[in-house]
Amino acid sequence: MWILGTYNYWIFITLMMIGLYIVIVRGNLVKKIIGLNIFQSSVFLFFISVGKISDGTAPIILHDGGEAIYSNPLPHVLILTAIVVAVSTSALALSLIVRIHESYGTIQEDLIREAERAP
Amino acid sequence: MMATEHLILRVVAKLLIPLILLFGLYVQFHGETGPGGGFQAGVIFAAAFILYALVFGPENTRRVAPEWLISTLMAIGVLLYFSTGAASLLYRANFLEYGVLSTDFVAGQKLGIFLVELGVGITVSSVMIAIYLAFAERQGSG
Amino acid sequence: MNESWIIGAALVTPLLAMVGIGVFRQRPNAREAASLVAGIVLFGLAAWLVPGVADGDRPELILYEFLPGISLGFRVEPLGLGFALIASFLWVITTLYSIGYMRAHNASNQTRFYLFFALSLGAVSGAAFAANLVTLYVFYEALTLATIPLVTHSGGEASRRAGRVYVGLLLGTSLTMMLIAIAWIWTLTGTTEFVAGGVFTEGGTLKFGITPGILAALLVLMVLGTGKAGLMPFHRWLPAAMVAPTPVSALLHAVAVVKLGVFTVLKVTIYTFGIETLSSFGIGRALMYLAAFTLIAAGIFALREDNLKRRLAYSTISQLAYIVLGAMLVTKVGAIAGGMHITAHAFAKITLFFCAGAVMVTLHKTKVSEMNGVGRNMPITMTAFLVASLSVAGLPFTGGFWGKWYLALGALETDQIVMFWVILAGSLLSLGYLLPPAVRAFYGGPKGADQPPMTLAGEARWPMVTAITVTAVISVLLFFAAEPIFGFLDTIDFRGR
Amino acid sequence: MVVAIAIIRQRSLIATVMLSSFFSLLMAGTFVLLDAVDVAFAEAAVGAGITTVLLLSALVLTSSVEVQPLKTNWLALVLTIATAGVLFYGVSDLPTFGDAAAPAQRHVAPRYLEMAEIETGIPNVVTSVLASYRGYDTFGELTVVFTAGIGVLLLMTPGVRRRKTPKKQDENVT
Amino acid sequence: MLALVVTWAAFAISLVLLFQVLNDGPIRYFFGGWAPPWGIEYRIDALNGFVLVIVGFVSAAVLLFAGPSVGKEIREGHQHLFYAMVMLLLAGLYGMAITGDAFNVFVFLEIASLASYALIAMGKDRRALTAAFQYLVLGTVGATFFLIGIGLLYAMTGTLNMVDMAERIHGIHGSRTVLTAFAFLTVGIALKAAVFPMHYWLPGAYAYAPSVVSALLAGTATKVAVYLLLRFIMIFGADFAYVALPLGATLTVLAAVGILIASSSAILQNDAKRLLAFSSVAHLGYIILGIGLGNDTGVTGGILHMFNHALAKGAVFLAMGAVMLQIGTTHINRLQGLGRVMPWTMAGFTAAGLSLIGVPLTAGFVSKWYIVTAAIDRGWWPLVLVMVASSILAVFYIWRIIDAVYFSAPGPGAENVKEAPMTMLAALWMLAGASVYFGIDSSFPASVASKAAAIVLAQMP
Repeated sequence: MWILGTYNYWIFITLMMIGLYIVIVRGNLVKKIIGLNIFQSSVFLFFISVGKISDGTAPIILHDGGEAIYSNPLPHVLILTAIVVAVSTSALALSLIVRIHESYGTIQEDLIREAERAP
Repeated sequence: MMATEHLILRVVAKLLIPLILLFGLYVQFHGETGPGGGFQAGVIFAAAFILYALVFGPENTRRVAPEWLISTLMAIGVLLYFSTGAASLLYRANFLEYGVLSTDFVAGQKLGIFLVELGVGITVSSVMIAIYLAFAERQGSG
Repeated sequence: MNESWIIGAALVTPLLAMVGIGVFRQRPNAREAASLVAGIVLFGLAAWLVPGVADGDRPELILYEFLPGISLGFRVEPLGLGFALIASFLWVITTLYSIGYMRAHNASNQTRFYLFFALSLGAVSGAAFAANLVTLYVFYEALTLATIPLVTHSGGEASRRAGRVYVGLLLGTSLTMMLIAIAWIWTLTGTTEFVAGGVFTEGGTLKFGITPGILAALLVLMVLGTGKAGLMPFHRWLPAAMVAPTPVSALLHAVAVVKLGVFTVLKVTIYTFGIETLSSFGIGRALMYLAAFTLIAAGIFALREDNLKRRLAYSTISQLAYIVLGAMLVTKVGAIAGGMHITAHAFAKITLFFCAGAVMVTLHKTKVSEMNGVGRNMPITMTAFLVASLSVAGLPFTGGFWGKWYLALGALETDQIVMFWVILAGSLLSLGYLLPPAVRAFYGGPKGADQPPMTLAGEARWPMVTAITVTAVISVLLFFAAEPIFGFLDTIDFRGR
Repeated sequence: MVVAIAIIRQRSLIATVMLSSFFSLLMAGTFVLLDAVDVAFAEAAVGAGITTVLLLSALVLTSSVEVQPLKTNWLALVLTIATAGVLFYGVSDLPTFGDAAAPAQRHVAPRYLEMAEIETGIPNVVTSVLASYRGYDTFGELTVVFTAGIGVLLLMTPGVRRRKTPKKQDENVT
Repeated sequence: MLALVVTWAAFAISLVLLFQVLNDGPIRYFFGGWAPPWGIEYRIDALNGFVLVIVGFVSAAVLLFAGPSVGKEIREGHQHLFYAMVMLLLAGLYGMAITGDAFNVFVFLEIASLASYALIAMGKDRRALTAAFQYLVLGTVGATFFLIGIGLLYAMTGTLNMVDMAERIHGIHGSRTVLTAFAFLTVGIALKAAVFPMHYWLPGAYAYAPSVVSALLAGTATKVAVYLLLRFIMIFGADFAYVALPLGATLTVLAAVGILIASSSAILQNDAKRLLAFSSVAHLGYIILGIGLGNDTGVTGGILHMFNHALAKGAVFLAMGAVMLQIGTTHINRLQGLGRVMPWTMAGFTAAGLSLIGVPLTAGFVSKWYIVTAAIDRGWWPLVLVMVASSILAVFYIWRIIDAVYFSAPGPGAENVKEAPMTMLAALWMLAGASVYFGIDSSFPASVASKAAAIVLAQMP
């Protein structure tokens, strides 16, 4: 039963795999960063889905008196923070990439290694 | 910059940017009741500037948002947050305990959250702008 | 204990000496006076302790908890006291000698030399009085480190390589085997104190479920870990260290360092393992044979060595093996013999080194083959050399005799006939490698065109000659002083109370 | 997901970037479905907005085509699959999706939902939690942004002209 | 310099905190006045109080040192930003160490990481950039793993507060999710702590970063990561971590292999800073080894070694910084004869180096003693041999430098090299002296460490 019950996690895991795979395999630094983003956002997805309650609604209290079920706000908060962190990280990474490109003339990992071997 | 010829682009941008700014402000201050808040607002706000920079080039943007202003704002946002938190210390409460900022607990919370969100907004937007401009000027200068 | 302050003083004196030396950096006389005085004071302090210790009280000084359950503490007992006496006395002599030597050589940065000299003496006295394994270990390492600058004093590629070997072997052995042994003993028995009769047994049976196997392993680790004892295969640092200035070789490599090594072995055998324990479980045989092998092999090396100092170094190795052998006979007599041999050999060997140094300084001769006729030139020196050689060889009417005598007795007592013969052979060997220089010095006429014409430089400077004479005389006197020494060492409490 | 896979295959980096922004738009959509409007908002703004712009401007500064040929790295594949395997193992015990009785829903969260408006007078629980209950996290988050800002300035600006930055920067540290 | 004042203040505060904790139990501080688990709390006990002191001490020394070194290695217009960055890094570290909220840890982890990426990239050598990038990717992956772990835990316990988590987790130990969470947390932290298989980023990062940064990171960053490991062991409960899981065995094996490989590769290095970086990996191995042993002595030794190694390694890196300032390189062949021209610097280096080897009367010996005895206690002889072998290796690689420094003729241009400025020496000797002093009288750190170890192993059966 849990196989169906936890399909959301399946999605998240597959995404995570893809992201991680990109990070490890792709020699291109920009590509790595994108992979990293995917990797992270898959984790976000996981958090959010943990907070989801079936037929609940966004955790903004309504004043129509009706007793609504709200999804769990806490993961949302965490993920907001996490997203910010992620974007900061990628910004920093990108600036690093630019600098690397300036000093090595390439953003391919293998080429960089060659350049390092013969400086 | 390449965009200088495209009249339509410039006009559209000119129309769009104020709207975006407005929307940013809306998100900023409406965050309490609807979705959104300091962070989103900050990003949107920054987006406006970035659009401006895309269309009219970073140099002109610098005139609107000179570097010292941006980097000051970066710090000011954080400081706003910090001092909001610290203010509550003055009331012998814990750090970030907004309840005491006003006579009425709830009002105090409202105030505190508002200030904090403002701080977030300021810093986020200015950082985003700064980062973008850093990139953009880089490509201007080589 | 009322004398405990003396121990403190004994530890502080060398440090004070260092201060003094540092202060009088600019004024050689004052500087060397400082280290002389310090030596005399140290000797005085040690001597002061003798009567009390002989009467069997054991003044001790516990500084503080160094590691949980392990305190940095000191306790005086005959063996260590004897060691301290020798070391401090010879410190004085050597300082005297090195005043002459270093000046004659006008060697570079002498202050540093005297500084570390004093420091290493401090380490020695600390180790001599150590009350537990950890303290002993601490000062053991301290000595190693303090002597590095001395060994590599002259600088240059040769001493650099020597330094590598020195550090590699000494630190290597102690950091690995010795430290493990200590830690193991600690975890097994929960103490590292030196206890009369050893820590392992209770009424003749092993405690803490220790098997003889473990005990043997510990012993091996301990003894081999004591690289300073120069047991093969860990002996190479000693010849290598001969690049040092002669006083250093003399004090450190005939007295302090190596003697600390064998002292450690003796001390551990007596106070940690306990003679009776070892003998009752027949442990230590293997090491005994190793020692015997070292004894012979080093002797043969010495025969084939032409450089005088290196030859002396090998002879040291072989003589050290005697002491280890004595310890590993695990009999009371053997141990005492070891103690006596430490004394006798110390004086004899330092004399030899002094002579070598004197010859080197005045005639710039370092090879045995060049010794022809030196005797006519420097009669006193070479006479002393002869005497000391005889003492090392252990002929009667020299101090070396008794040590070997009791060793032989011990060997027979434990009916180790092989060992008996080994001991004799060792003495013969030592005659073999020590007499030729002396003989050549006196009777060998200048032969061969390769010999430089003998310059009539005369004797070395007076401080050196004095030093040489004193040590030589003493090594003769020791023969007649054997009784008290034996008695003194006999007060070591071998069996647990 | 399809998009993600496409990203691996794609070699022109521009296209990749576009795809990735599209990807994060999709993510945003998913978040909305999962009632996380704020997060969706942020994800859209960041993923589809800022990040894309930054990526592009970075690409302008660097080469925009990936020269390295596609090769599958088996070690990496194994590694990833291993990780995923562990995760599968792990999640199999998690409460089923959307289960209102899951501990995550029961322990801390309800208090927020009940008390938040009363205590802070703000209907958007996310905001109140963000800014008040876990205000310190947000403070940290802000500091992260700040750090990134300084970092980028540090890396990207030639740094010859003296910039006067408020010394107060240190204060938020202590 | 404001930064300096701030750091010293922080150091003082941390000391005060530590003693307060030692005297009257854990301190808790609720942010926003919301009681946990709803709000975020600071929680200080002997363990992280100790870590705070480590960070405070090292950073205080390093910033005292920084002035001239930064002046030389960082471009004029960047220095103020540089200091701001250092401050942020410290803020992150303090935060990580002090907070009592799992997610809050993540946030501060990211602050510290971002700061350190940027700082490493400040190195003069262009390889600093790639090193930083590598670190960034690995570090982010690690952090994300950490995040996953927290997420799983949250899904199972519904709380983020550490204490609360620890309580609620006890019911559900068997659960696979908890196991997985633990696995992910461990891997994530291990990536940050450069535990052996995940140490690739470290040598490059330390070697090419500006000297100040190397010293700071070597002294603090990895230590804090190790602290996190301990903290999460506490959350899961030591009995669970050591008994139910093969954590101890895994850690020790990794540590052992790591120690050997790192030490031996340290010998092969020709750049002093890189050599020391490898030795850092090895010493982290020691720490992990101690923790992995899982008995009281071992953990005490591990924690103690965190302290001692921070001191010693900080000191040697500072010495290298001084060298860098004076001769502009740290290649071993260029160090020749410096012992004569920079006696004080090199004396400090030697003292700290001995502590790294673990010679008696230096701090290194004490902690090593603890770990060795612990290993013998457990009867894990291979580990003992590993320790021994590695100390031999340590003798070799430290000796290589000392040998070059003292026993070789000064290289060309060495004679006009001057001794490092006073402040640098003072800083250097603060650390070196401490690492000697605490070797002679180890009572203070040892007692604290054992207290901390007691906390960690509280639930041990």
